Amino acid sequence: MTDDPLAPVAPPVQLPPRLQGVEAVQSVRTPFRLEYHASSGQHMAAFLRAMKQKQILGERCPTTGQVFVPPRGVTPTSGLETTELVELPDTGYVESFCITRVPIPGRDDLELPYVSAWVVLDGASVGFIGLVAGIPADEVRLGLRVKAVWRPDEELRETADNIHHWAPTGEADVRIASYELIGAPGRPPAERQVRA
Amino acid sequence: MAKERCAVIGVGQTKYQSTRGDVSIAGLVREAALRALADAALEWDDIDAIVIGKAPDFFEGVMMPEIVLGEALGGVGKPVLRVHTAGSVGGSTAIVASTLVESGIHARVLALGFEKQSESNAMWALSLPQAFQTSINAGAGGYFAPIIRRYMAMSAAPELVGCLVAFKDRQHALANPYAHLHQPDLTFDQVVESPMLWDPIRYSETCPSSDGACAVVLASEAAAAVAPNPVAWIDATAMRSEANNFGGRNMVNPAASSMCVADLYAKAGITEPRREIDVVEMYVPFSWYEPMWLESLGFAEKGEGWRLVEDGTTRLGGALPVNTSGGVLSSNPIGASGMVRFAEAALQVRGMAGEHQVDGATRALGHAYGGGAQYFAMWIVSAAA
Amino acid sequence: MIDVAVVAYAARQQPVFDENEIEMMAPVIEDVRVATGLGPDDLDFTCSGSSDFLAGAAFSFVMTVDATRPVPPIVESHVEMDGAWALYEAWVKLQLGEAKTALIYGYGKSSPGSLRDVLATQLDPYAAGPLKADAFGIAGLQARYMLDAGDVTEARMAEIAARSMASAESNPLSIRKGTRRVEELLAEPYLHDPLRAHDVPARADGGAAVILATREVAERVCERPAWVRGIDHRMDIHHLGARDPRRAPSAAIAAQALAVTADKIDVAELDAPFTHQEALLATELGLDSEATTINPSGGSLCGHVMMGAGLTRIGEAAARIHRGEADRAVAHATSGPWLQQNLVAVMEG
Amino acid sequence: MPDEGVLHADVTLEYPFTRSTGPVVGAFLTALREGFVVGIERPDGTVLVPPCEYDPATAAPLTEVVEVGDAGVVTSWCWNGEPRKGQPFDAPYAWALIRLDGADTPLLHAVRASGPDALATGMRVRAVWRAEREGHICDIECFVPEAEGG
Repeated sequence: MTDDPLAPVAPPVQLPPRLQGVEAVQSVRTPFRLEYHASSGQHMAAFLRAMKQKQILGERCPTTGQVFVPPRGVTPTSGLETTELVELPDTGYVESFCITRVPIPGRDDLELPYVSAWVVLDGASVGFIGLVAGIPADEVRLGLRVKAVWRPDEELRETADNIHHWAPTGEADVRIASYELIGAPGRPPAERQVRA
Repeated sequence: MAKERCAVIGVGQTKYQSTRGDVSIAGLVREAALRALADAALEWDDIDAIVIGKAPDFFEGVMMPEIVLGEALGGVGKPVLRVHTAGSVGGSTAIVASTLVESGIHARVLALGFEKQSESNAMWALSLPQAFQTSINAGAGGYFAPIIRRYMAMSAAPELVGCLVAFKDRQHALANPYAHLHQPDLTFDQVVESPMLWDPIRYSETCPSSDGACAVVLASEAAAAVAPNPVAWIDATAMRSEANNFGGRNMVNPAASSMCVADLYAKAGITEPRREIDVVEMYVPFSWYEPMWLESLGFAEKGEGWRLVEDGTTRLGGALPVNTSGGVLSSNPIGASGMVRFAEAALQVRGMAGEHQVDGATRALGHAYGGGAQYFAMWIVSAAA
Repeated sequence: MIDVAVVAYAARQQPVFDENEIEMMAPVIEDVRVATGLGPDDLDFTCSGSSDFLAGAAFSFVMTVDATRPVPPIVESHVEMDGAWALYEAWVKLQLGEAKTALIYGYGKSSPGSLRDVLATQLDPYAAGPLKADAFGIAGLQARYMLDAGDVTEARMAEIAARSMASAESNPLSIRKGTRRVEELLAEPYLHDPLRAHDVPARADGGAAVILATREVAERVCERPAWVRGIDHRMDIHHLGARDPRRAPSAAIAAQALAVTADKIDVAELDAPFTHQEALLATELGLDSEATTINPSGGSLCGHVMMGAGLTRIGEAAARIHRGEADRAVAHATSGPWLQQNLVAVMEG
Repeated sequence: MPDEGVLHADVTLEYPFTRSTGPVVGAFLTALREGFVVGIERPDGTVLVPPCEYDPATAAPLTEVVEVGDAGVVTSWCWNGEPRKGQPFDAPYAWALIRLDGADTPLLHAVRASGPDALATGMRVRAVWRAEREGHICDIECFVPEAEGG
């Protein structure tokens, strides 16, 4: 081990006469562009179409009964394909949140700071990300009951951004049973049926 | 057949910087590899196999760069593997390399983690526009801030514990010539007054974006016997993965972390980590994760980890020094950071950590995590065979 | 060496899968679990292979891990390589004696992007990459070297295509199939002189899953396990100018290390996306095409799943041992331009 | 299960990557900006083009940058009849590996010619330099058959 930890390891380069004393290129611009024509998958398509009707769809885990939103077609608690979609209300509680002062690329309409939050919908087992507004940022708290504020009907598209933000309902806060655990556990994941 | 013993006989690192404008990508990885080979007094041809670890290839815009880099690391005619397990990749790369020695297949393996983030930028590469996803993209800070908020509520920890960790690691970094952030004039107040980015995470409590590479040479018992410098024996390794979003998930102390460390300690025969482990190189990209991981790794009771930060236990010179290298908070080339933790742990028990050496350290823990705190890779190294 | 066998294989291949990656792979992973009765709690290790570039998403493999039921946590790793190298990592893990079973999968959905152009980003980023030479152009340059040197003729390439398409008839997964005469194929116009349409791979979305098990489990869950007698992989030079484009020394080294030709080989599944590459690999591995059936599945030419084609070759070779159609089989996987990195596995019934 | 089929969306991943070159690749690109080509000598005296800071076969460091010619012999070629977005030309051309005079390893580049019949292994071609050059492989616009006048 040489004693100088930062001693250079690459030997110096010898240049031909025509390059000596010439200002050397140090970096090169290599523009990169790849286009993808992505497909959403079956379950996400159903979720996005429902969103256009101001409806929120989750999927039920075939072994634990947990409800996941948005649906991705396979639940991690079973490792199996989802067979049942579930309609969820647009009400729930704030499970965790973050007052953010960093802009989101492509969302310069958002005034800083904004509150991004994981909202557990009534009947769902996991949080669903969205913005909380209609309440001062420093009053947002774990357990806050909220309801979706949808964009005007003419602006609705196949996107979860149809929910403009979640606003407090004024109902009593949900008591957070444990600060460590998130969502609502269903049946224990270990018990599973192998698909016939 | 019983597992072969495996030791770290060489460590090499590059100077971590926001932009290493003086080297090509091959130059960056060769800098770390050549230093590791020099430490082990070996040449390229003495290496039997290479395992390269790096996080998303979008950082450099080169698909599977190991195809181009294999030859730059003396890989022609040899096995070359490329591991990618998100943030924990540096750790899992070292573990995969150790299995190649422990299984008796190879005698000397070069494991290297790298990232050259300045070729693009971390924000772009980590939050690529995705079809069908909501545009509310919390990014890493936005993802971990709510978890940190839950730990603060659960532990009732004093509000400035995160700043204490950030200040400690930046001071440690001054004793590490490779560290990216060298801020000799930084004051604690400056850390506290730093702007809040994702409440409760301040700018000063987040890690930088760095270019960098880190390499280790792993060797069998026979090869380690002829190594010129002290070696670090790998007592145990462990990896676990879990989903990042399901009902009942413990977000503050993920089951993948607690199960991984339980497996690790069982294999290493560790029952009292606080007493049996001398120094920890822990993956802390956001400062509050130090107290949280201290609890998950069994060094403190639930809700009590912050006390070890507050009372100076985790400082160089404390009873359980953490990240004396400056840690991820001082240098973060994502693909290398896990490997840097594993390598710095090895340097400690080899007595080769220089200015940030913990005197008399004989057993160290290297720890890495990735994804939504869902991928974990850890190893225990010790001075004794 | 601890005896390890391939005990189950399943795969899906289609020109386009509209489903997302996890919906595409979940049935394949469930098929190998059902075939062996080994559920998530019985699988000691999981290892997968995929590429972010194909999916256009950083950490694209994270989503697909849900199909392995990672609740409670599992021991899992991932390579940014073809699933065949994930199988190598799992095989090494089983050699440590700590794990007895391993689930391996490899997959790629290349239809959303343009695979030929994505692969251009795999070339040297300073001098070759910026020219955006796509995969067919690069392969065509290799074919020209072999044609000029007489290693192969356009007719021989057409024979390989015709034989592969005929074999593919019996493989429900294959994309390209049919009975074509060599003269007919040679009458086709050039796609990329010297390559014609039948010389280039039939791109496909999809993936494969395999389960490896040590003896005590293998003999319980599989009637005729395909024992992995040896597996080895090597890499060659990348620099297009410094390489010998008519050779793949890494394939030869791996084959010699495994004594591939020490005994009769009934079946060889070679991951050769281009016809001239099959001829090159057969030579490097020392195969005798009279005694050995090459690519009975139709091979990667008739169905090429990026990041999954190599693991599919291993699965197809093992399946023929499971079905008693072969006693000794060789499987091969490749990566990089001009067969730059090659893995060889020898399996026996 | 839902059967209305999936939704599609177009996503473009785009970034102006800026790559630091290091001394050897830097020398190659500097020479291109100045309108000539360099390679690098290997221990056996052969000249590697494009140059690397290491010998691809052994990883040994290489340091002797040497000038080579900007004309040479086609060692392999293939016709690109349907150029793709981002490739050097919209009209068909040939990809070729060209061993420049003084070099021992061929360089990948594009050859513009009337058609595949104008291409043959072993033919000589020469570089066509752009007027505006920035230190990039495309400072050589393309190669053309040396026999062609002008």
